[in-house]
Amino acid sequence: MIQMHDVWKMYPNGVSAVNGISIHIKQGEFVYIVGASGAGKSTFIKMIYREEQPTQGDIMVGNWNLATMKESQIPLLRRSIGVVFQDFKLLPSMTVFENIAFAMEVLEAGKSTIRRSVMDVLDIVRLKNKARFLPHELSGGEQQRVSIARAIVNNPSVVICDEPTGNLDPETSWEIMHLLEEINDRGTTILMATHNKDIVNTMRKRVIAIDNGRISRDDVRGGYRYES
Amino acid sequence: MIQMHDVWKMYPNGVSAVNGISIHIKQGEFVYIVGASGAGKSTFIKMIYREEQPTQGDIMVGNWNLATMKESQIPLLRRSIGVVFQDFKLLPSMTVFENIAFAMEVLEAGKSTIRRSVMDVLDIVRLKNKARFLPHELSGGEQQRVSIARAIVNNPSVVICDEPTGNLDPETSWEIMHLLEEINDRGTTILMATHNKDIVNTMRKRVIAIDNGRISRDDVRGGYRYES
Amino acid sequence: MTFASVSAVTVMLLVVGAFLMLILNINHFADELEADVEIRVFVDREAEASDQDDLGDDISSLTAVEAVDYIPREEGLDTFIDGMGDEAEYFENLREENPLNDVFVVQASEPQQTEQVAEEIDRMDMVDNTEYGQQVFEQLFAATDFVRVVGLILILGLLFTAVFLIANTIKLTIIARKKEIQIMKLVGATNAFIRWPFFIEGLLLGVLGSLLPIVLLTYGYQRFYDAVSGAAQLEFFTFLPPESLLWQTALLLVSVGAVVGVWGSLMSVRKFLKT
Amino acid sequence: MTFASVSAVTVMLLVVGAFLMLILNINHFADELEADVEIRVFVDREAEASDQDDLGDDISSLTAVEAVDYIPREEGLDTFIDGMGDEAEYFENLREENPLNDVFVVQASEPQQTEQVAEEIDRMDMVDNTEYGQQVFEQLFAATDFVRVVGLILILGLLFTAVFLIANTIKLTIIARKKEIQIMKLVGATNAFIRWPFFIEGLLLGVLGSLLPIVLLTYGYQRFYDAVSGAAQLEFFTFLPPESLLWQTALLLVSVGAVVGVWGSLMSVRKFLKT
Ligand SMILES: Nc1ncnc2c1ncn2[C@@H]1O[C@H](COP(=O)(O)OP(=O)(O)OP(=O)(O)O)[C@@H](O)[C@H]1O
Ligand SMILES: Nc1ncnc2c1ncn2[C@@H]1O[C@H](COP(=O)(O)OP(=O)(O)OP(=O)(O)O)[C@@H](O)[C@H]1O
Ligand SMILES: [Mg+2]
Ligand SMILES: [Mg+2]
Repeated sequence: MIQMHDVWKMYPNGVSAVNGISIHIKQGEFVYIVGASGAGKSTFIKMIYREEQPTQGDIMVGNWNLATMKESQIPLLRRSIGVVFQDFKLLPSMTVFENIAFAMEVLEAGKSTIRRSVMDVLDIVRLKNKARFLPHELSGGEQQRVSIARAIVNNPSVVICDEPTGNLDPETSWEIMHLLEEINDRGTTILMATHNKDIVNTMRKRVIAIDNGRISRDDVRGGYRYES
Repeated sequence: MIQMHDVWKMYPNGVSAVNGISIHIKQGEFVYIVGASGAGKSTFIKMIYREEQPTQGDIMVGNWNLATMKESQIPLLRRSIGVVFQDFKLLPSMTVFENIAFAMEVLEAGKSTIRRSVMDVLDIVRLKNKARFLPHELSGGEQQRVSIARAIVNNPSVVICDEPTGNLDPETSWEIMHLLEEINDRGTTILMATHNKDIVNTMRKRVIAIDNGRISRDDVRGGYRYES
Repeated sequence: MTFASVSAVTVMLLVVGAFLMLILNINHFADELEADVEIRVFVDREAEASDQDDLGDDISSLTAVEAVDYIPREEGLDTFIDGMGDEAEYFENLREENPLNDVFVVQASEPQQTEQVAEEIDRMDMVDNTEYGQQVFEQLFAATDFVRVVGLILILGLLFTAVFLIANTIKLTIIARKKEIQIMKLVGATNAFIRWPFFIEGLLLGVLGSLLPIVLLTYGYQRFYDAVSGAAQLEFFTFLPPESLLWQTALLLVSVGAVVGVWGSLMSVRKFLKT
Repeated sequence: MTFASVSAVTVMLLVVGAFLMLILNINHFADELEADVEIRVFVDREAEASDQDDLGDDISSLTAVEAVDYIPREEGLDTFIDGMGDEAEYFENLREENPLNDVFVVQASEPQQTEQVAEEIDRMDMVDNTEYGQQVFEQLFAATDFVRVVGLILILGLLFTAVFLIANTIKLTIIARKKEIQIMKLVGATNAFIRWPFFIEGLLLGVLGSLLPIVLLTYGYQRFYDAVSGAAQLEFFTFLPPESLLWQTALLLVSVGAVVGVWGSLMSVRKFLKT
């Protein structure tokens, strides 16, 4: 499903964020990405949906070779991936409902389908009563949940979460985790960068630890530990 | 130091975020604010440095009565409080160094004092080597650490942190916590909204739990639990 | 934001429109002045009636000649003596031996051809000499041509300015949306999907922005025209009638508004679509 | 962003400057045309030499009179006969009994006072009648006054437009900074502290934006003026000499730029300082 071969990423300012990562994540896997602040987790994730391009190395996502794919196909790639961004990335001028609906309109879904699906996911993240709010009228955790709802509304084959519980209380975090597990059970690949030790240690899954842009550990049922 | 008397806050869109909070926090205390996502923690905090004004009730911070103070004195109030914002609030066009220095320039500090102090706090949050980076060139956790550095650089008499470890790995989080404890030991009042169970349960301090805009619990050496 | 763009378009098109009307009217004045230019051909006093007929035919047959009028010398003298006013009586004795020539008054099809026509006629038989105010009218032509050229340059300059300013304004409003566009792209929107609303917005912006100028200019010019044609004192000038002028201006403003709006909008969004 | 603002200011001031020069020149032409207006006072043929002297004194003593010239009827006849050209000989016999009057040529201090002066003189003794081209010149005054008023309105309108557009542009650039200003306030910056850099920026923006227009207009007008004064064909018009005109324009543009820049900058920042 997702394969990387000796991938390097150096930002224009000279920071080497990813230093030779090779990895193979199969369809239906659930993978935690752990690592210290600034280790390169977000950079690793951004390369999968092509927000960033590697300086070197090959990345395959599904049938796409990200290095050779046409510019015009990038939207198709992105539609097959649901992303929860670390900084949420909600459209400030759209309501909660519209923000989520937008991700479906892009697929040219019908109006009534959109309405139904959006209300369903809002119910799951317990924000149905805030559907008509604008992002700036929400608390940090609420914004994060909107971002989660948007990521899963299209039933993508991969869901990538960059610290999806950073602004959530433990209870809500667990609800989100159970939701992700459920989605994963239906065959969706899940990649999740996180600092949440409790979660990683309790809900045992494959753990990839990144340290200084390198994979320092890759355990099938690992705990939260990224120091090598 | 900080006193609230029957404080209510209703946002213009009709959401009642704080519903009658009365509280007294003495100089030098260390207080955790816990509560579910959307409980009203950030709103509570924002009223202290007057980003939001209560719809009803009185707030005293130091010698200021926030309801009657003159508009022109707000900057003075804010300079005596260091705030780590939940969404960081870094100035996008300024480097890390400039962002922190700005908070000192406002106090009309001398150039060399500024330089020294800024490099000192950057050292503490371990970002000395990123002093000349722009915020968008930083990882989420790094941005959060800049925000923390800015909050403490002026040695304010109160430090307010809105989930300062949300984007940090456990190790870094503990470093920050020890730093806050150290500052607290020197007599600085610390208010910290957090979802981090581990920290609250390990580093025992006064815990104020907010549920639905009301104080549901106020324990001198409490644990992380906000359900009443 | 949108208000800012629309109002910028409005103000700019107002200036363009007002200026266009001014230029068209200046042009119109110039035309009128030029139309008055005529050549007076003084016929040789020795010419017989048949010679005069021949000459008249010759002149009429010139392609560059629009109209020919004949003034017999008796008529010329009448006009001359009448023009003397109170002193007319002193000139009555001129009738005994009329000192004037018969005159053909010739008008060229194009005012600019006046000089050339006059020279051709001068070379004909039985022509004593020709007169057409060489000095004054040469300068007048130069002046009106000058006004035309300056007017054209100014209007082009203003249009360019309008396009630039509008594009600038739109660009600024879109810079504010840079982040939004990036987010849309990250969520899987195609360029076309993102561009479409901007296209519509640009079009609306341009057309909306041109409405007020059209209404104001139409109303203003109509009132101005009515006022001016009522006041006898301005007979010296005549202004273009509102009907055709206003249609032209309105059409131009709507088109310019729409083109500039769409163009500015798409140009500015283009930059952010490359990611 | 800053480039966008500066270029908007530049383009706008260029238009204002060019237009200002045009209007000043039109005004100048109008002045010149008007200056030519003179009154011809025909003295009664019965008047004695002393009567004529008295009349001349009376006319000169009118406050609204600038210059008086005396043309004896003999001189007038000479001029008339000379003007007849080839036909002059036929008029020679007029010398026996000169049909003309002695004439005072009077120039009013203000062209607009011409009519009134003529009426006053008309009422004096020994005046046969006065002539000053009532028809044509009344219309001419109306026309030049009209041009002046239109010019004034246009230049005020353009200045207003410039102010509006520049303020608009600055506002847009500042909307983009709304968040930054809010953050600064949250960190404890006073309004004055935040405003200061915007003040400087607005000033710089305005002054920088006026430089290019000044250079272009100075160079352009100088070249234009040289070209035009070289070409004999435009003697009919004279243009304003570059020196004073350019100083005026440059000063106006710098001031407008600075005022508008600072004003726009502060106005737009003001909105975000209220929190
Ligand atoms: N600017 C605003 N306008 C309207 N409603 C708001 C605004 N800010 C917050 N709210 C609402 O007020 C309630 C409390 O928000 P607050 O940000 O205080 O929660 P919180 O406890 O900080 O949550 P979190 O842990 O998710 O950050 C929420 O229901 C939120 O939707
Ligand atoms: N756009 C960018 N330009 C330059 N450097 C960047 C950029 N984004 C990230 N970096 C740098 O790359 C390194 C890795 O960043 P990344 O965001 O991948 O870290 P992370 O593991 O996600 O950290 P966190 O847990 O704090 O979010 C950091 O040192 C950061 O400063
Ligand atoms: Mg990250
Ligand atoms: Mg909060």
